[in-house]
Amino acid sequence: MKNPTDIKEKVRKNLIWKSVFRRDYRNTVRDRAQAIFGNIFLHLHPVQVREGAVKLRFTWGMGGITFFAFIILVITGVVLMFYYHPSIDQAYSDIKDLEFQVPFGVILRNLHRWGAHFMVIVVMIHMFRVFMTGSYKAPRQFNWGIGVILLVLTFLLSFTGYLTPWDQLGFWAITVGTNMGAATPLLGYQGPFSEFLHITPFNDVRFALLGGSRVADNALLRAYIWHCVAIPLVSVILMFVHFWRVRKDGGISKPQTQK
Amino acid sequence: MQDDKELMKGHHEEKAVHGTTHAAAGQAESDSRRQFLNRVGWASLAGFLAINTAAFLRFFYPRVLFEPASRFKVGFPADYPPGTVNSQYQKEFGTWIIRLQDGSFFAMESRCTHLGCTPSWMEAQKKFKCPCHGSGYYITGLNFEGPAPRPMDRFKLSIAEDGQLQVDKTIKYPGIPGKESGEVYPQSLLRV
Amino acid sequence: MTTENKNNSSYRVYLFVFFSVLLFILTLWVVWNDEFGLRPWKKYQNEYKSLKHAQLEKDYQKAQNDFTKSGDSRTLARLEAQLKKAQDQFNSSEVQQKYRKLSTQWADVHAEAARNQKELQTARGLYLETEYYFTKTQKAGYKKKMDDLQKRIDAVSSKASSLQKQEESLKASLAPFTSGIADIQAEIEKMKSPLEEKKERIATSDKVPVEIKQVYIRDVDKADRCQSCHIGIDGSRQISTKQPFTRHPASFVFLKNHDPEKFGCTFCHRGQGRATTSVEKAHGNVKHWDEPMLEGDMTQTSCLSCHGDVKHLRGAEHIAKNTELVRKYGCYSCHKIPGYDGFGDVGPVLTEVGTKVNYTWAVNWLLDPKNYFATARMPKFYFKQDEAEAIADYLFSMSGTTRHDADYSADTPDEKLVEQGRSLWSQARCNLCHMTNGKGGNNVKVYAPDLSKVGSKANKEWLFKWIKDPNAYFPGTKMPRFRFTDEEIKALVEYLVSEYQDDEAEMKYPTPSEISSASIKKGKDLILKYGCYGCHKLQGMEEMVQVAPSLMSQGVTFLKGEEMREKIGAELTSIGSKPIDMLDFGKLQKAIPNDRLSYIKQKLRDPRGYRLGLRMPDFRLSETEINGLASVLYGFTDNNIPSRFMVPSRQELDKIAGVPSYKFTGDFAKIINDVKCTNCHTIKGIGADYAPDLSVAGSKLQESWIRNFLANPDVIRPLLQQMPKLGLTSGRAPAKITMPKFNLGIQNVEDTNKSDVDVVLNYFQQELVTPDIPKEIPVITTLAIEEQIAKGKELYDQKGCRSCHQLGNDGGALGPNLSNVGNRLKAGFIFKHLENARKFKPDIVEPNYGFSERERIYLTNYLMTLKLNAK
Amino acid sequence: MNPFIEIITQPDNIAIVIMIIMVTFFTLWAFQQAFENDRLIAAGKPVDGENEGLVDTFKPLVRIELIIALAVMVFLTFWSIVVDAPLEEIANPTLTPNPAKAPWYFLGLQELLVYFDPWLAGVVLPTLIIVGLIAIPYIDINPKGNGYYCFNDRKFAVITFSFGFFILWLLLIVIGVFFRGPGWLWYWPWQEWDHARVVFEPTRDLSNVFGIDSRSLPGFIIGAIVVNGYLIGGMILPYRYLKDKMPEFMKQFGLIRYLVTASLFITMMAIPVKMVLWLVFHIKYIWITPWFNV
Repeated sequence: MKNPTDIKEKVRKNLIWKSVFRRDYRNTVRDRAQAIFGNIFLHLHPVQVREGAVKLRFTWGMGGITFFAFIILVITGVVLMFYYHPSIDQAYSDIKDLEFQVPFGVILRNLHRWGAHFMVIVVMIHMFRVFMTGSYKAPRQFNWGIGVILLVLTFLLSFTGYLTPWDQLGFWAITVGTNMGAATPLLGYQGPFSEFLHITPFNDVRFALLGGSRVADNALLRAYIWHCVAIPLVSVILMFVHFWRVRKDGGISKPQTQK
Repeated sequence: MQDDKELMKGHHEEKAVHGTTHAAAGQAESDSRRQFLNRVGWASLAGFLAINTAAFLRFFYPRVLFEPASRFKVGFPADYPPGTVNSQYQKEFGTWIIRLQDGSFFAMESRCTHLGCTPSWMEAQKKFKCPCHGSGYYITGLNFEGPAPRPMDRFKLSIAEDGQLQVDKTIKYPGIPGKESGEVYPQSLLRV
Repeated sequence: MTTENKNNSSYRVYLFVFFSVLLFILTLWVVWNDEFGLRPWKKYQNEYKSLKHAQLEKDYQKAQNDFTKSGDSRTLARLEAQLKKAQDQFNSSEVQQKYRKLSTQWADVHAEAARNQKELQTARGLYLETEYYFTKTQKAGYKKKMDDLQKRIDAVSSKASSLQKQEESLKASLAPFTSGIADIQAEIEKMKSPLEEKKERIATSDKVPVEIKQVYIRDVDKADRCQSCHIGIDGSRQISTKQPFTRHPASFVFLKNHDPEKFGCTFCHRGQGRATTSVEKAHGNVKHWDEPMLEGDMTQTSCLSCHGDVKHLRGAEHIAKNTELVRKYGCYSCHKIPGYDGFGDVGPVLTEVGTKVNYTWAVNWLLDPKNYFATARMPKFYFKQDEAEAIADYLFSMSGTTRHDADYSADTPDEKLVEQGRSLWSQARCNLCHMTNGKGGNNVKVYAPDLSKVGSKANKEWLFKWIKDPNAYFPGTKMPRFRFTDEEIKALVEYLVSEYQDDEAEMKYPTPSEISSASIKKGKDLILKYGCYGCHKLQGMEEMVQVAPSLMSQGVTFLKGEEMREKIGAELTSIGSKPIDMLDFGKLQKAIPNDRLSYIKQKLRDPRGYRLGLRMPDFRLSETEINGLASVLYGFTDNNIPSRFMVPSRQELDKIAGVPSYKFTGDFAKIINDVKCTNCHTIKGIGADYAPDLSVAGSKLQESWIRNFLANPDVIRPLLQQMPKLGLTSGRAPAKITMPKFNLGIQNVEDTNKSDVDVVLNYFQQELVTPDIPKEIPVITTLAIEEQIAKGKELYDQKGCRSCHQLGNDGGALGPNLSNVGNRLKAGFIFKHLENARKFKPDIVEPNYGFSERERIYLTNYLMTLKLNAK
Repeated sequence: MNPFIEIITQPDNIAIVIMIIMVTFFTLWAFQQAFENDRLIAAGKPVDGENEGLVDTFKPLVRIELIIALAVMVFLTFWSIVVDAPLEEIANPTLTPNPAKAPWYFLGLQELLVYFDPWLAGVVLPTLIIVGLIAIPYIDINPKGNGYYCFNDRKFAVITFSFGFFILWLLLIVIGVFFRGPGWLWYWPWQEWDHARVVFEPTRDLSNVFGIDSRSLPGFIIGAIVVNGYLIGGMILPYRYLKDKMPEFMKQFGLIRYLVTASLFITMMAIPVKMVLWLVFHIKYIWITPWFNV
C-alpha cells in the first residue's frame, strides 16, 4: 500500500477489475489473441492479419477511415439532434442558435459538416484503391457490390443532410435533386412514358420523396428521418455485412499472381 | 514479434518476454524514453476524453432559453378585487395573482407541492383542489387535505416603476409545512 | 528485419504521441473558443459592470460625504441616544412585567383564535361535504347533519369575532409600550435608508449574471441578443458614452414608443439579432446575411416598414424629409412605388407647349435643363442635338405649331407698365414660390419654376393667358389665380418679359421652318423610349385628327393612350430587399462594394453608369439628396411584419373606418381651387405646412381681423420661428414671410351676390370651427373687469411671457407678436390655448405653465385689451 | 481578391481542394506501385507482399488504427476550428440562387444535365453507373491483378475505370465547382463571376444540320438511324473484331457478358461523344421522339 506498485497490484487483484478484464495481460500469444476475441470492438479483426494489412502502403487505411468518419458523424449527429426541430419554422433558427449560443454547437456542426465531406472523399478513394488492387475479384465480387451500395448510401446520407438547415443551399439542392426524380421514365410525371401510367405530380416518385408536390414541411421531415434514422440503419447493417465478408474472404486481399 | 515490444506499458512485462538479452545501456535509455512518451500519449488521450465528456455535459445547458420571462408585469392593483384568485397568467407563466380579503396581494406558483400538478381554484368551496391526488389548499396556499406535504410556493410580487404589479419568479418563497406562508414570509405579501 | 522494425515502430510511438498531444491541444483550443473566443459579450458585460460599479460607488461615497457634512449624522447620533433611552426604559423591570403579562394574554388569545379559525374551516369543509352528499342522495340524515354543522359554524364564527375583538383590544393596550421605540426606529431607518439603498444597489448590480440577454418575439421567431453587448442601451443612466455601453440616443422617442422587450432591436436596426459571436456577424455585415445593420439617420428607413405616414412622426424627421424627395423628383412617375400611386404629374402639361415656349428654348432645355436654371428638376437625358430637336418637333407639331421663335426684343417695353408690373410682383408675393435671380422661392414644396429667364422662354400671349387663368391651361396646377385685372396682367407680363431675359440665349432658329415628318416620328419614338409621358401630360392621337391632318396624311402618328400607360422604370416596391444577385453591377462590379445600398446610391449618382442601353435620366442629385433618396428606397422592403406592429396613416385609418376624406364644399371649394390656399395652409388635414393650419381658424380668429388681413396681409409671426422648419440657407432667407394678396374682395364668385371674402369668412365660421374651443370665456362676477385685467397683466409680467412674445417694441421674437392680439384672436381660443397649447399644435414651443382657470381668465381678459388701432 | 482564390477558399470548396490533393497523391502512389509490380512481374520476381507472413492483430494493427483515428480526429478538429460550416440565407422558394449547385459530389451529374435531358442524366445514367459498378467483378474475368497494384496485367480494366473515375466523375466535379458560375456558364478561374453576363448560344438538332426539321418524320428517321446505329454498331463491330483476333478469350467471355460489357461501355462513351457534339457543334438533340429526346 505504500508505493504505487502496491496499489496497482491491489487494483489488479480486485474482484471488479478482474470481472472486467478477466486476466492479466502478459503478452503471450494467448493473451494477444484473447485481447482480440475477448473484446467486442476488436472482435471484428482476426487474431492475426497479413503483414501487408499493417502497412499503409497497400490499403491506405481508407476503409477504416471511412468507418471512423461514419462513427464521428453518428456521434456528432446524434448530439446535434438535441437542438434541432425538423420544421421549416424552426430549423433555420436552430442552426443559427447552434452557431451562436449552444455550448460547443459550432464545433459540433463543423465536425459534422466537414466530417461528411471527408467521408465522401475517403469512400471514393477507398473504391479507387479496391479497384486498383483488383480486390473485387473472386472471391470478393459480392462484397464489392455491397461496397458500391454503401457508396451510394453515403451520397444519400450527405444529400439528405443538405436540406436539414433549411437554407438556400439545401433547399435548392433538394429541389433540383428531386425534380430529377420527376424525370424518371414511367414513374416521374415529367419522365418519358409517364402518361401511360397516368402519372401526375401527386402520384409520382418525387411526391413520395417530398411528401407533397413541393419542398416544404413534409419534405424536411422526410429528409430528416431518412438522414437520421433510415439510411444510417441500412448503412450500419450493410457495413457489418461488408466487414463480415472481408473477414470471411480472408481479410485484406493478397497477391494471387498467376505464374 | 518484436514489433509489439515497445507497445507494452510496463517495463517488467517486457522483461518477462525478452529477459535480459538486451541489456545495453543505450537500449535501456531508449526504452525508458519510449515509455515516457507512451505515458504522455495516453495521458493526452485521457485528457482529451475527459474534456470531451465535460464538454458533452456542458452542451446540455444552452446559454439562452426561449421560455417566458421570469419577470413580468400583471397589470395595476386596481384590476384585482379583494378575495379573488386571478388565473389569467396561469397559462403562460404558471402563476396566480391572489388578493386576500384584507387587500394584500401575493403571487403563487400554480403547482401542487405533492407531485407538481396544477390545482384549480374552487370558487364555491374557496379552496385549491389538485386533480391528481386530491390535495386541497386554502386561498393562502396552506395545505389542509390530501397528500400535499407543504403549502404552495410564492413568488416575489412588487410594484414596478410604472405602478403595475410585477412578479419576479427568480425570488421564491417555498412553503414550510404547517405554517402560513404569509406569516413566515411577510415580504411575500404586498400591501398597496 | 529487426532493425527495420525497430525504426519503424519507434516512429510509430512518436506518431502516437504527436497526434494525441496535438489532439489534446486542439481540444483545449476548442474549449477556449467556446468559453472566450466566441463570446465577446462576456468581456463587454464585465467591463460594463465594473464601470457601473465605479459609478455607483462614487454615488455612495458622495451620499455618505453629504450625510456626514450636512449634520444629519449628528441628528442620527441624537436619535440613537434617544432610542437607547427608550429601550432602557422599556427594558426596566416594572415595564417589562406589565408588558409580558399583557403579551402572554395576547398570545393566548391569538392561539385560541387560530385554533378557532381552524375549527371554523373544518366545520365549513364538513358542511360542504355534507351538502354534496345531501344534494346527491336527498337523505334527511344529511340535512340534519347540515343543520347541526351550520349551528356549529355559527357558534364558532361568533366566537371568532369575540376573540378578534379581545385580540384587538389587547393589541391596542400593548401598542403604547413599543410605539415610542418604533417611531424612533422608523426615523433612524428613514435617515439611513437612502444610504442603505445605494449600498444595496451596488450589491445588486454586482450580482447581475454575465449571460446572453435576449428579447424573443414569438410570433415572428425573432430573437435579438443585441443587448448582450449593448448592455446599457435602455439603462436609466448613462454609464459610458463609448460603444457598446452607451444609452440609446433620444430614447424618449424611440425606446419609449418601441419597448425593447416587445420590439427587440432588429425591427428597426436590422442586422443579425441572434448572432453573438462577433461584431461583424451581429451587425450582419457578413456573407449570407441580407440585412446589414442600419446606423444613425439611416435607421429611420425602417420607420417606413410599419408607419403608414412618417410626415409628422417624431424621430422620423430624416426619412420624412427624404420621402419628400420622391415627390419632388416624381420617381413614382416612372417606377411603381407603394404608397405613391395617384399623385399628379410632376412636370407641366405639354399638350400645347408649342404655343407657350420658343423653339430654341425647348431644344436647349431638352439638351440640358440645368443650363436654363440650376435648380431645374427635369433630369438630363443626354439627348443629342438632333434627338432634342426631334422631340421638340413632335411636341410642337402636337400643339399645332411649327418651329418658331418670337422675338420679344423687337417690342420696346413700356416703362410705365413695367413699373406697375414690378409693384404688382411684390404685392402678389410671387417670390414666395418663384425664385428669381437666386432670391425667393421659399415655399419649396410648391416646386414653382425659377423665373429668372422666363422672358426668353415663354411668349407674352401665353403668359397673359396663364396668369389670367392657370387652371385653363393646366388643370390641377399649383399656381393660384390672382384676381388681377387684364390691365394688371398686361403690366405683369411686360415686367416679366423685360426684366427676366436671358442675355446669353441664342436664337438658333430665327426663321420658322417646316417640321419634317421623319423628325416627328423620331421624336415620338424617343418619347416612347424614355417615357416622357410619365411626368408630363402629352396629347393622344385622337385630338391630332383635328389639329394636324396634314401630318396625318404624311404618315405621322402620335402617341396613343395605351402607349402612355405603362411605367417605364423598374418596380421599386421591394428594392430594399432585392437579392444582391439580381442587381446588375455591370462594369462597376469591381469598382464599388457589391451591396444594395451602394448599388442604389451609384444608380442615383450615375444612372446609366452600370452598362450601355440604360434609359434612366440623370437628375444630378447632390450627395445629400442621393443619401436621402437611397435611405427611402432602402425602406421599400417586402417584410412580413405582423399587423399588430403596423401604424396606419390617418388616411388609411379613415379608409378603414369608412370616413370620407374631407372635401371643400360650395363656393369656398371654388376659391380654394382658384387661390390654392392649400399650397401653404393645411385645412382639415389637406394641404401643406408652410403656413398656419386653418382647420379651426373659425374658432380662433376674429372675423374683422381676417377681413383686414386678407385685404392687406401683414407679418404676424417673426421669422425666427419659421426658420428651423424650412431649413433655409442664409442666402435665400427673405426679409419677411407673409401671405400674398389675392385680391379676394375685388371679384365676386360667379353669380352670387357675396364677395369672395364673405364666402371665405362664412366658411370659416361654419366649417372651420371646433367645439373644443369655447365661444366665450367664463365670466367672473366677483371681481371688476379692470381688476381682472390688472391681475392678468401682473401674471403676464410674472411668468415671463415677454421673453418670447413681442409687445410693442419690447419682448422676445420666438412667439407671435401680441401687440394686436386683442383684435386678432377670439377670447375663447386664448383661454383654451393657455390651458394646453399643444392641443392644437403638437410641436409648439410654448411651455405649459399649468395656469388655474381663474388665472387663465385674467390673462385672457388682459390679452384681449391689446389692440392696435386699425389703420 | 483574386477570383480564383475567392472560389477555392469558399468553405464548402475547401473540401474539393482537399479531395484534389488527396486523389492526386493516392493516384500517383497507386500507379507508382503498379509500375513497380509490373517491373517485378516482368523480371519474374514476386510482387510486393506476395511472400508476406502473418502478424498478431494485437497490438500492431490496433495501434496503427489508433494512430490513424487520432490523425483523422486531429485533421477534422483543426478543419472545424479554422473553417466554419456556412449557413446561407433562409430557404426562399421564390428566389433561386445563381448558380444553384447540387452537392459537390453530384456536380458531375449536374454537368451532364447540360447535355442530356433530366431523365437520362438524372435517372438513367446514375442507375447505369451503379449497375455498371456492381457488374464489374462479374464482367472482369481476368484472373490476373488480384490483390496487388498492377497495370500491364489489366490494361483495359484500369484504363476504362480510370476514364470513368477521373474524367467523367472527378473532372466533371472540379469543372462544376470551379468553372461553372452564374447561369451555369463557363468561367475561367481568373474571370470574375458576373450575374448579368449575357451569352447567346443557340442550339440545333442533328438533322437541322442537314436542313431537315428534327420533329418531322425524316428527322425522326435520321435520329433513329444515328442513335441505334451507334448502339448496335458499337456492339457488333468490336464483337466481330475480337472474335477474329482473340477467339479463345471471347469463347471464355461468353455472349451475355459481352453484351453487358459492350452496352455499358458504349453508354459511357456516349457521354463524351454527346458533350463534344454539344460543345463543338451546338447540337442539342440527336433523336427526337414523341416520348423522349436523346
